[in-house]
Amino acid sequence: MKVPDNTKISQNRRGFLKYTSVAGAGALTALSGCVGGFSGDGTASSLTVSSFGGAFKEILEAELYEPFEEETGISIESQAQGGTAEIIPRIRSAVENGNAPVDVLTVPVPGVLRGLNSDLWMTHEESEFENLEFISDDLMKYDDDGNLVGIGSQAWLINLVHNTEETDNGPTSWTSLWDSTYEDQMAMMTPPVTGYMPDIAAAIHFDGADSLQSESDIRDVFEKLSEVTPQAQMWYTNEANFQSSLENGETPMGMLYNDITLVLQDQGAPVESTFVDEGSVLGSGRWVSPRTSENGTAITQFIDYASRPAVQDRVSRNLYTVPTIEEQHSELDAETYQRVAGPGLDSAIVPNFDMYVERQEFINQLWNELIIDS
Amino acid sequence: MSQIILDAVEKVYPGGVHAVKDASLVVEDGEFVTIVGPSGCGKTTTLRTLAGFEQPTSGTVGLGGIEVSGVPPNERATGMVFQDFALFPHMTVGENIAFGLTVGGDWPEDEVDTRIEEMLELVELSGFRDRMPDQLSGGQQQRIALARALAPEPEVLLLDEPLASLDKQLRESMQVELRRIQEQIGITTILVTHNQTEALTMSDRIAVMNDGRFEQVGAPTEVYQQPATKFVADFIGTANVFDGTVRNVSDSRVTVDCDGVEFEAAAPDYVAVGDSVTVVTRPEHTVVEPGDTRTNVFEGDVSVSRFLGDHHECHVTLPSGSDVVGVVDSDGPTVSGGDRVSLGVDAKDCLVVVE
Amino acid sequence: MSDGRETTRSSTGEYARLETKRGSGRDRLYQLLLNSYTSLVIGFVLLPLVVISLMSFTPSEFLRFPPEGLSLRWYREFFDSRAWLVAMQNSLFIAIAAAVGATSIGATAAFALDRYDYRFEMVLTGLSILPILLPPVIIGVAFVTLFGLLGVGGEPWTLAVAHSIFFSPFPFVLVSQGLGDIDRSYEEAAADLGAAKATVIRRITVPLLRANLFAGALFAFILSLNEYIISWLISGFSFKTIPIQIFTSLRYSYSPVIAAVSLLFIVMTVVVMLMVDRFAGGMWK
Amino acid sequence: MAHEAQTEPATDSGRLPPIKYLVVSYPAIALVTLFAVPLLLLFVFSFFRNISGGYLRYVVTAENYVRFLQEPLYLDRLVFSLRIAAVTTLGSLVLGYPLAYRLATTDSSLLRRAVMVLVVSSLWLTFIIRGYAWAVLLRSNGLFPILAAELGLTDAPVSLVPGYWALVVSMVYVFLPFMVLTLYTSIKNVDHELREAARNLGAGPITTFRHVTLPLTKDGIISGSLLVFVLSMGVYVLPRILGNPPQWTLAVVIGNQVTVESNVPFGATLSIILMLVVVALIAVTVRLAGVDTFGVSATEEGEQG
Repeated sequence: MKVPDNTKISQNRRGFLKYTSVAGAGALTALSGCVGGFSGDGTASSLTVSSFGGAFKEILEAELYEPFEEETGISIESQAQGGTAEIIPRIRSAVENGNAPVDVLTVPVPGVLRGLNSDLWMTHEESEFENLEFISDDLMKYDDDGNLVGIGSQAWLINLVHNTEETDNGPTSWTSLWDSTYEDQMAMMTPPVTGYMPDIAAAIHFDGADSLQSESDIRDVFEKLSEVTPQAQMWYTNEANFQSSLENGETPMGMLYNDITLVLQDQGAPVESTFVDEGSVLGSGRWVSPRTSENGTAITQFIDYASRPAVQDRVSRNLYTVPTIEEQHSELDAETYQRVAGPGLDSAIVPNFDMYVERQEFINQLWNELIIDS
Repeated sequence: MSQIILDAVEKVYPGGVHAVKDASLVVEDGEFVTIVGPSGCGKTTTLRTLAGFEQPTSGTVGLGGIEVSGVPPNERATGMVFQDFALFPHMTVGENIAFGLTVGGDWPEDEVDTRIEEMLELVELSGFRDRMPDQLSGGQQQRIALARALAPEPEVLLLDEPLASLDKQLRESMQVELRRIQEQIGITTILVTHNQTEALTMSDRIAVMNDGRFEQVGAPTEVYQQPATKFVADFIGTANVFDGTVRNVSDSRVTVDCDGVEFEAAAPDYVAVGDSVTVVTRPEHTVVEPGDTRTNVFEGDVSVSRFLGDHHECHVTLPSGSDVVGVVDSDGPTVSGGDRVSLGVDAKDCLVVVE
Repeated sequence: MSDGRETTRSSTGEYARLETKRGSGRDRLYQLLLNSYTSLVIGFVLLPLVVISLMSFTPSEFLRFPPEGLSLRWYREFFDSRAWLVAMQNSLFIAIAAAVGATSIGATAAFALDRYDYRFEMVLTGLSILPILLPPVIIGVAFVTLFGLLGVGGEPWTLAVAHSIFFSPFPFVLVSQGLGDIDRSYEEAAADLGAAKATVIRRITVPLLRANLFAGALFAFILSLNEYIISWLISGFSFKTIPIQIFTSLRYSYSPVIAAVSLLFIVMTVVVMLMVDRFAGGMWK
Repeated sequence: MAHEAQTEPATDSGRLPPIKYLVVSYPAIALVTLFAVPLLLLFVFSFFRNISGGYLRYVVTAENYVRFLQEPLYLDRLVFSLRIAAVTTLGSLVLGYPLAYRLATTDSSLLRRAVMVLVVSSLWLTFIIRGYAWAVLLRSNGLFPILAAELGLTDAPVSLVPGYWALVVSMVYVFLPFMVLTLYTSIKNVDHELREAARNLGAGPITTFRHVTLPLTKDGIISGSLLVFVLSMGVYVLPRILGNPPQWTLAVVIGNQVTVESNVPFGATLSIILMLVVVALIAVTVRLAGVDTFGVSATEEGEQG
């Protein structure tokens, strides 16, 4: 069994040595010797980068990490991470212990905000980057003191999708979530911090983000939102659940990322993604780094590389996410741009990210009642 | 000097069970003594006290002239054979025998090997050295257990019901074998058993134990012929027991009235008229249809008659309701169930026991 | 070992059997019903394992049943994947440490409780057994609080510690049984032959308990290997065991590589169980 | 027969107090510091206040418990957990008893050992793999929905995942081995001569079962059911893989509180409540039925050898 060097394993070894002394089990000393064989050199010439898994990770590896490795000689250890909601507590616990399990990770906005609240992120000097000027201003994230902490990595749109063999005309409007003709046919995303369904409800039936300011307004929105539950055939956290049942038509339609749907299409699945009339939901990720990471220079190099318009375009062409550079810098042809971004980002629904962070417990409580009672 | 001394040993378990009461016994060097008694009489506890598995509540235990109370089992020079042999199942015969030679560390290493062979020879199982215990028959296991116990040259040998798990034939041949080996090495030995035949046939002396006490200690013949108590009489051999009251004491005779049957018996010098005593007769002295040759004659109804090869044994119910076992001489009459017969026993064969 | 029918036949004889022929026909019917029903249940137990095994050899990207052919593609993918291999190593190291930890804790507790009297025996017995009875998620949360407070949250060794505690009831129960079954006279014989207490334990007690200790350690090993929720709750950001890796993968796709890993795990589990069966001297003879 | 002395254990305990405490210190310290203390911490944490972002305020407050009582969601999940545990217990008993009975009474050592190794092996296999297998089997292109459609039970293959029955099937599957093993031991302990005696006295197979085997294995049934019930109460993975949110158990909600919401105090509160329910169940069953469950016996008697 040949295993490449790995800094994480050496951490693992330290853990075992520690355990040895704790448990006083002499046999483990021999064990740690075995682990030693796998320990990495831990030099700064390698970066651990974490992203979403599955196709996302594979395409990033091929289109971003590998070219970066070739150009800079810095090797990248690629990792898949769980859902946003689950990774932040782990990063926090590592940072509080002075560890950096990862150097760079791509985190959706609510996660970036939660991390900011816990002071997890490394701050960057803008002057050390060359390509930040191309990145859309909306996709940069600063802390309260104005220091740069997050740089746009990808943007994605949540669309309505359907299986073309099951229905000729998929739903085109978010109102279909409330439409009883679709009873027990739709897949819906959970938790709210990834599916942003309260924002959809607010946009369709209320005054948009303004309707999500007070607890009583939010309750009203959830009241309306509870009417979607009859249409839900499945609530998914794992894309894989919906992906496979969408492909074979078990669940004929639902909410899904435009990018994933296009990847499925490429693989020959009978699925189609529809940019929603009232605007698709725009989510986006930021490159952030735990402040405990000691590879600052390499991190800057990596993020800068990922921010190049050519690189952003290349990733978008393959991953179908929306480039984080402003449209005028993108060299994607109109058709491709239309495929990944539809009518453009301006018409998309931008979720009230702050709400999910500030009222986390309240929102989750309402949400759990809503989906569990469904 | 491998004397064993028990002096006023008491054992009370934490739960309050009084297992051994004021037990005193001296076993001389090279002597074979059997402690015999019914289950739960305290005999095994006594043996385990000697081995060091139990600590006496009070009293002293001496082995080879040394007071050993408080000395752990592994530091006592005792060799023990357990009821189920306790051969270590994960070791070969050789390893089992070697165990006691090597764990103490006081046996010269180069002699261990010869000693194993010597012991195997002693128990006549040379060539079994590499077998595992579960490949041995019961009798072989017994011999190996003995060899293992004797290998480290203990001063005393303790046998805890060693023959109980063998079948009857094997048991009898092992009785002889055990005694042979014991005499050959001349080791001081205590055997614990509930089998009185075993006790009678094997021992130099017998210690009869009942309810935590030694009731009688003596040579087998003595204990059999002169039981000190009713319990001993009943437990050692078969006995006909008649409770009664002394009516008359004269010269060397007493007359005892037992529920309507009068016995004349040899008079111990300690009985007086009016004493409650027990008259004990052995079946072999209690003869069916004796004619006029016996001192005491009484009648009863035969309930069962059994043929035992050299004689008939007769169970007879007396009018008082008590059962008596007697024998029919080889030239005596044929009797069968329901017959009314007379029984006779000589005065010299009637023992008077006072409780 | 004789069976009920056998005995009845031989003891009732030929004529009796003819007379009760109707009854024995009914007997056979019941037996047939029982056999069919239990065969279905065995099928129920077996089916998912078989399906997973077949799936792992599918040549295609998507799981289809029945598979369209045979391919080792997903096994190759497993052995080519750093993520899976690292997860496998992590799992194995945690499991070995857990086996050592759980067995040392469980066996020592069992020994102490069997051989000595303590005032708080019931408390120690309870603590020795309770871990396996409480929902693992609770144990997980409890460890999150402890390790969080100690500032060691997310360190890989904390998983080994947690598993050592969580699985210690298995060696505890097995060794307790073993101690109960050992004839004390073996140890007394050894002491009588001059072995000191420590020697008796080393040369007699432990060897006689070998099967129990071994089975206990193997149980802890295989359980740790398969444990998910505690590991997930207390593991750090990037530390993954095989179950965590599977769960994470399930998030993004139902890749047949998961079936391949599953079959590897099934094989490992069965092999270990056969070892337990063998070392414990055929528990189910 | 038996050594008289063995009725009174640990006769030499009085002589060796230091060793006795030395031996017990290792497991006792490990179990207390690494098991009892964390459980205690759980209790302490349940009275803390969570601040968004996963920080704690070390104040003593009962608000977490108030929240549990006030929001119907959590009580509802507890009731659901109890309900699904009951269904699982019943299911595994119905499937498990006949199997255990056959294994315990068969002459075929091969059958017994093969099935036992299978049952025990599947027992140790992670819930995730077994849940995954059932997800594969119950999807619309899986074996069972296709079979159902072929047999005409449904018009087209209907996916059963995610859903209530998928969860029930997988839970019965996962806990069946516990039931079988407990019942196997229990049935095995019934002397087969007792069954033969009943038959010999004229009882038919059904009567023999009802009046001999069943009453004598009552304790096994209670132990097995309690074990399965208690373990089912803690199930976390299966509802996640095979259930929709309405099939989430309290354990899932607890897991979410800790991992997703970083609300350890409320997670701890729910854990304490779940723990109390489980411990109460065990205590009540052990007390009422007086069975020897998991080695914890209501009576002080040891095993019968």
